[in-house]
Amino acid sequence: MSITYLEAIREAQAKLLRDDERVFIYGQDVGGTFGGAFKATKGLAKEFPGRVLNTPISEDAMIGTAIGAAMHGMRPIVEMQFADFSSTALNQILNNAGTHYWRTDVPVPITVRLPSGGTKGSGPFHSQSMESLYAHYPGLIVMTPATVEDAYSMLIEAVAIDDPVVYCEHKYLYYHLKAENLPTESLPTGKARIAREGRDLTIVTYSAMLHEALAVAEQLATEGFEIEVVDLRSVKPLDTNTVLASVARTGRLLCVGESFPWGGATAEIIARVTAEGFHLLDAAPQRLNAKDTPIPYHPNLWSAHRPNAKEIARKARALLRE
Amino acid sequence: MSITYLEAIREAQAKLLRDDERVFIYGQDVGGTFGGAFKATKGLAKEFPGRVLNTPISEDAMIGTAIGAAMHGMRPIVEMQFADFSSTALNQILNNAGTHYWRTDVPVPITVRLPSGGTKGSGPFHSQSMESLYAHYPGLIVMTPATVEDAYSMLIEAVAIDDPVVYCEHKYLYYHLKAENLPTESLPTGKARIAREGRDLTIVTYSAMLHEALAVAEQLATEGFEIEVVDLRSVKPLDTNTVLASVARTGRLLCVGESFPWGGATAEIIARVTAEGFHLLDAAPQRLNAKDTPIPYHPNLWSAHRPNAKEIARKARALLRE
Amino acid sequence: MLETATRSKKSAAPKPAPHERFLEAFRWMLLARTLEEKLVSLYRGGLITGGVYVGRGQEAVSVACGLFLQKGDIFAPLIRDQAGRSAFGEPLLDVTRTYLGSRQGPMRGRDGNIHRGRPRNNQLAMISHLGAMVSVTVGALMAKRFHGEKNFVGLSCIGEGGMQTGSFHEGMNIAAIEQVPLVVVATNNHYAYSTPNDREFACHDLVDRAIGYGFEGYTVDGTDLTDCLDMIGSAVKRARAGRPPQLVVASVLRLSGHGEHDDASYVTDEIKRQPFARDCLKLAEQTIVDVNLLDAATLREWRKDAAAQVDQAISTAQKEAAPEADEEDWCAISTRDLVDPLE
Amino acid sequence: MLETATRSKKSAAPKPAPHERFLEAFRWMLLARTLEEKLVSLYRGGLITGGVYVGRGQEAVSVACGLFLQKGDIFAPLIRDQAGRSAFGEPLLDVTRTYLGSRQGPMRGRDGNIHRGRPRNNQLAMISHLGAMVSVTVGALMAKRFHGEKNFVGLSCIGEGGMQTGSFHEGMNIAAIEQVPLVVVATNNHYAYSTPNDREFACHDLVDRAIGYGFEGYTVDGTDLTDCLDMIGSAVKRARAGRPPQLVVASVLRLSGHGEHDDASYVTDEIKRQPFARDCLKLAEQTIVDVNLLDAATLREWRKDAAAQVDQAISTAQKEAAPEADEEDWCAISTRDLVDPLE
Ligand SMILES: Cc1ncc(C[n+]2csc(CCOP(=O)(O)OP(=O)(O)O)c2C)c(N)n1
Ligand SMILES: Cc1ncc(C[n+]2csc(CCOP(=O)(O)OP(=O)(O)O)c2C)c(N)n1
Ligand SMILES: [Mg+2]
Ligand SMILES: [Mg+2]
Repeated sequence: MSITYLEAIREAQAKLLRDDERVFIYGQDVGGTFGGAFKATKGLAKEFPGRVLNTPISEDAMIGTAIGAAMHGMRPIVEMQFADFSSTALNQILNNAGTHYWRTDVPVPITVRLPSGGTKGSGPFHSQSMESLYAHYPGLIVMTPATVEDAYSMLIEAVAIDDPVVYCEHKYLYYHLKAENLPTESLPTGKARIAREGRDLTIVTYSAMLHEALAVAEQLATEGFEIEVVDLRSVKPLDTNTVLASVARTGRLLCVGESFPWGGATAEIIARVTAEGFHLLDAAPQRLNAKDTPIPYHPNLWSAHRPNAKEIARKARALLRE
Repeated sequence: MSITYLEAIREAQAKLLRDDERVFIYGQDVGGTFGGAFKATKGLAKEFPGRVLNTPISEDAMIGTAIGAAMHGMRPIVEMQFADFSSTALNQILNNAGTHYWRTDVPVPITVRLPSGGTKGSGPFHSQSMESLYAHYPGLIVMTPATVEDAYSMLIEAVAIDDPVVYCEHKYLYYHLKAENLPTESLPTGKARIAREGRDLTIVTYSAMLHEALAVAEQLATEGFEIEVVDLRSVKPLDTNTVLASVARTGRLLCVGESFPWGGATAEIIARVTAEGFHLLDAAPQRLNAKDTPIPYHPNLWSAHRPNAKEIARKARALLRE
Repeated sequence: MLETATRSKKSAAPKPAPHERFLEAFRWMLLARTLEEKLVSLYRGGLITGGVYVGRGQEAVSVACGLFLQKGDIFAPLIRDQAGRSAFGEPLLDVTRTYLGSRQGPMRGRDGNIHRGRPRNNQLAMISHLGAMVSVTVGALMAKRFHGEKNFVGLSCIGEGGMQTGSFHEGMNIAAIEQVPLVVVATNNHYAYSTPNDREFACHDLVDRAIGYGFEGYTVDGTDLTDCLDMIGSAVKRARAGRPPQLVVASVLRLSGHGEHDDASYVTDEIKRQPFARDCLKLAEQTIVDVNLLDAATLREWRKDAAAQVDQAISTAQKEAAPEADEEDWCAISTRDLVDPLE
Repeated sequence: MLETATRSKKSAAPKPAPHERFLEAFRWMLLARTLEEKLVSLYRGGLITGGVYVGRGQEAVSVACGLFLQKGDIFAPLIRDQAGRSAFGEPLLDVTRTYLGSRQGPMRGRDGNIHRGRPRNNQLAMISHLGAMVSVTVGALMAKRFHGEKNFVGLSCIGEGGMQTGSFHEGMNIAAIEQVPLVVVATNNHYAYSTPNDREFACHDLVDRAIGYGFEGYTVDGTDLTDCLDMIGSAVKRARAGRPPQLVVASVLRLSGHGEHDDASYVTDEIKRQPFARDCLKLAEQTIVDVNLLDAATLREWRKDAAAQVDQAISTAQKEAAPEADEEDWCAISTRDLVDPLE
């Protein structure tokens, strides 16, 4: 058997619908015979009648409805067609879901699936990585699974969590990433994973960039460097301890993320590590993000806009030389 | 003569309307005899008939309309009633205004005024500081004036700039802050200002927190410490050079911002300073932000939620001891 | 006497005669007016931090929104719905504790004034962003349907200003698609803050929006309690009976500032002379006197009772401690082991 | 022959006779269909990166949107508006360069496919987020009014799916408030991607939304070119003459997948048998033959001409260089000295 990242997301939802009658799926084109723009819900409407519902193009109302249902005992999963379109639901996510528990003591267990990140030819409005926007505001958990196993187990966990979860699934990984089996156990959310051990440099990353980082680690190994790669898994909560422990071993830190450069996950990691682990650092911590422009359509531009293995390797080598 | 921060904003708009026929003001309750929820446009509708227009409660359309007008030669100023409500215009701001020049080569000179930040009793939806959301995305300039002079001159500059500007004016400063005169010259946007010189510690901040930082500097001076305070003035562009030069003098960095802690301006500053000025630092750079919960209504809670002089002083002293 | 505010909903009781319902509604209106006048004077005296927002002139519409809902129904009140909130069962103490910042209120000092609710008791806690609560109400109703509940309705309030938000549009449309038993009561009080209708919308009559959503639409004279009870009562009944979602548009004038900080000097004299500018409470009282539904002594008694209830709720809340920062746990999520270790 | 695509708008010319207009419209439809069929085959051959979105079956509505606009009018086309874009004056090269990623196209490889425009020539460049371009069109019209221009209109396209966005609602409402000369043409092609009408809206007829905004509303048979020209032409005329904003709702079937990656297997046979499922281009051609507006030779000539134009536009774009990352200046703002010194 072999299962893709996308299939794992579908399987997780099938399992959730099977095991928990509070679960329903709400989103554009998720139902009918269609099963979603990326087929993440393929077949589920038929298997679970009345529980996989197409919505109008109304992101604000999709989330509002999910909030109301969650408040009253349901566990809705909302699929945004692309993460980028969640901008029109952002008010409901940040200001309604994100504040509700704190204001009223009643948690809002919604899971918002955001098909995130760049793929070639997708352009400025079908490529965004929005984890930093959502993590900036209080009240949300923001997951960024990078592996098939995490895609599966974290989605199941997301629905079990009593608080709102923004689940950022990376479109580039949908078909590119395969595993032999679905996991039977997993790290809990909030724990980062050492994806590769090393002692010369720590690369902290998450989502699709994990695989670029691992490729760089592989490559630099041939040059005699041992790179430790930390997969954050969730950017909020962010597992500072695991990162600090790694930096304690390596003394060098490079943070890699696919979202825009100003603020965001890579800046947050560096701020935490320097505040608490300044003395652990042998060199200036560095970061690599996408460029500060909209995400280009043309593959030539797109592959230079996102951090790629070549750039990461260049940064890593420079850091190793310091 | 004495002029408040709020009056400076009104005067700047009066001048803009007077000097530039491309300017119009668009927003809820800005017109009529009313002149805005905070009176920032008081009297302007009468003085400039047909150019200060009330809008429906439609933040998305307010920005969309401004974009269309700006594209066709106008210089609209959009007043959000509170920054917090710009969440429902965020898509137009980020995805339409923010991408337009890059996509089409046609810039969109809109100015979006966001009455920002906390005041007591205002609660979760009338207190937010959203500069980090807007700065994270490409294509926008984000101003955060902290003084009466900057409130005036930067608003005038905002309208002159060919690109979209998010102008974060702080409600707490509206009446609290007074100056003798309106400025006749000013630093350009993109240049930070040394608000107070010192040599023991650099506090980098902006907007209302500048005044907390200055109070702390004053206080610590009595304890024998000389704190340098840098007012960023705009968080995007962010004047890394001035910050680095200050840290070169002091060796110690504390960043203070009123927005939520995860990501955002303080993390961004630290990431830049450590990347480029790691060797300048004698101690771990630190930051202070609001707490990671919605902004509380009750003054007892609110004053503990935002960074305040006491907390800043505590952090500063700890840093000075390192 | 004090049981007025706390007596439970009478869903099981026999249907009251029209004049009984009228009197019951009037009594809630009186209570709301009394309470809000008191809140205003506390505000003027500097005893309330933040804003005070009242429903003066809108009590007839509002009370009808709360009065026909039963236990298990969902209510999403907005800014000017004190009468409806009370009629739905909100204790006066919830109001005074929230306005006065008692740590014992439902919002525990975290949120204030009108931004309160008890979602567990089906009274949703509005966020400020107008229009956002319609779809939330829809979701709550869908949950009830998923759970197999029957015979429930939801009622969501909106102002004519809020009707212009995209969020409202999406909420209305999705309600009709999901065919949930929803009543939306839109109160056109002729202003959104200082903005008059002509800068809010350009249609002839807001009720004409109903057909475009697949709602059934009705208008009501918001100054006339009988009309409000009839029209909103029957809308609730129709929704409960499985008819399409209902839109009721009421016409009134806001007889106060937007909030108590606002002198409403922009309200034109011409508008103040319109029929919709009359005070629904005065009109209702006039009816009571005209038709002799109550004698003067009872009316006086009711007033005194309302005042006593309000005084007690205020003095209780005033005696209670304020929240303290160092007793807050500062956690925005309920899953404590997932709290981000931010400093 | 090649001048078809580039000849300038004939606003100053005498009004063409109805059959001339019909033929002109038909010729643009033919060009659009020919172009899009070619783009589809390039896509199938792996020569286009990203998606291809066509307007097959919607050319009659679309062409009418572009045809009545004059120089100085504003046009905000959407996904399925190739015919209208061409009729408005978009050169074929803009299309092929954008789809094929030439650095010389209007989007210079930064954006692709349908996300193109030339705002300087009054053809707005849509963002993906549906509904967002209505208010942008309103703003452009306000600018023209501010500048003292006269006699202009704007036309903004939308699908029935996009009509359910909050952004669309706000845009419609603000258009009516500002009383700008706007025509909104809404094409109900019975699906939003895979979602059929019954999960998109619940009103009987989308044109019923017009009254709720203060628009004048009309319906049109989108398969019938004559009807499209009549109804959209007169809506443009009314808007230009100062009537309230106009909503025209057309009924058609999308005769393709949502994009070319989509086999549209969800479209039911029943719907394919509906009158609105007919192919407007075939019907128009049938009319031409029936009424003998053109002889067969000319028709053949037009087809050949369309194919030649398309081939030329494609081969030109294919020969052009792609954008290169190291020649990009990577600046999202025009004010170069305010670019943030982010690494
Ligand atoms: C999305 C949004 N924008 C702006 C505001 C600020 N605001 C609060 S109340 C109000 C006016 C509301 O008017 P209406 O809906 O008619 O209700 P009314 O106050 O008249 O009862 C405004 C503009 C808001 N609450 N939400
Ligand atoms: C706000 C928003 N949400 C989701 C999408 C994704 N999307 C692109 S086209 C489409 C369907 C559009 O349907 P309709 O408006 O009827 O136009 P049609 O494709 O039928 O011409 C969707 C859901 C989008 N573009 N914008
Ligand atoms: Mg109102
Ligand atoms: Mg459609």
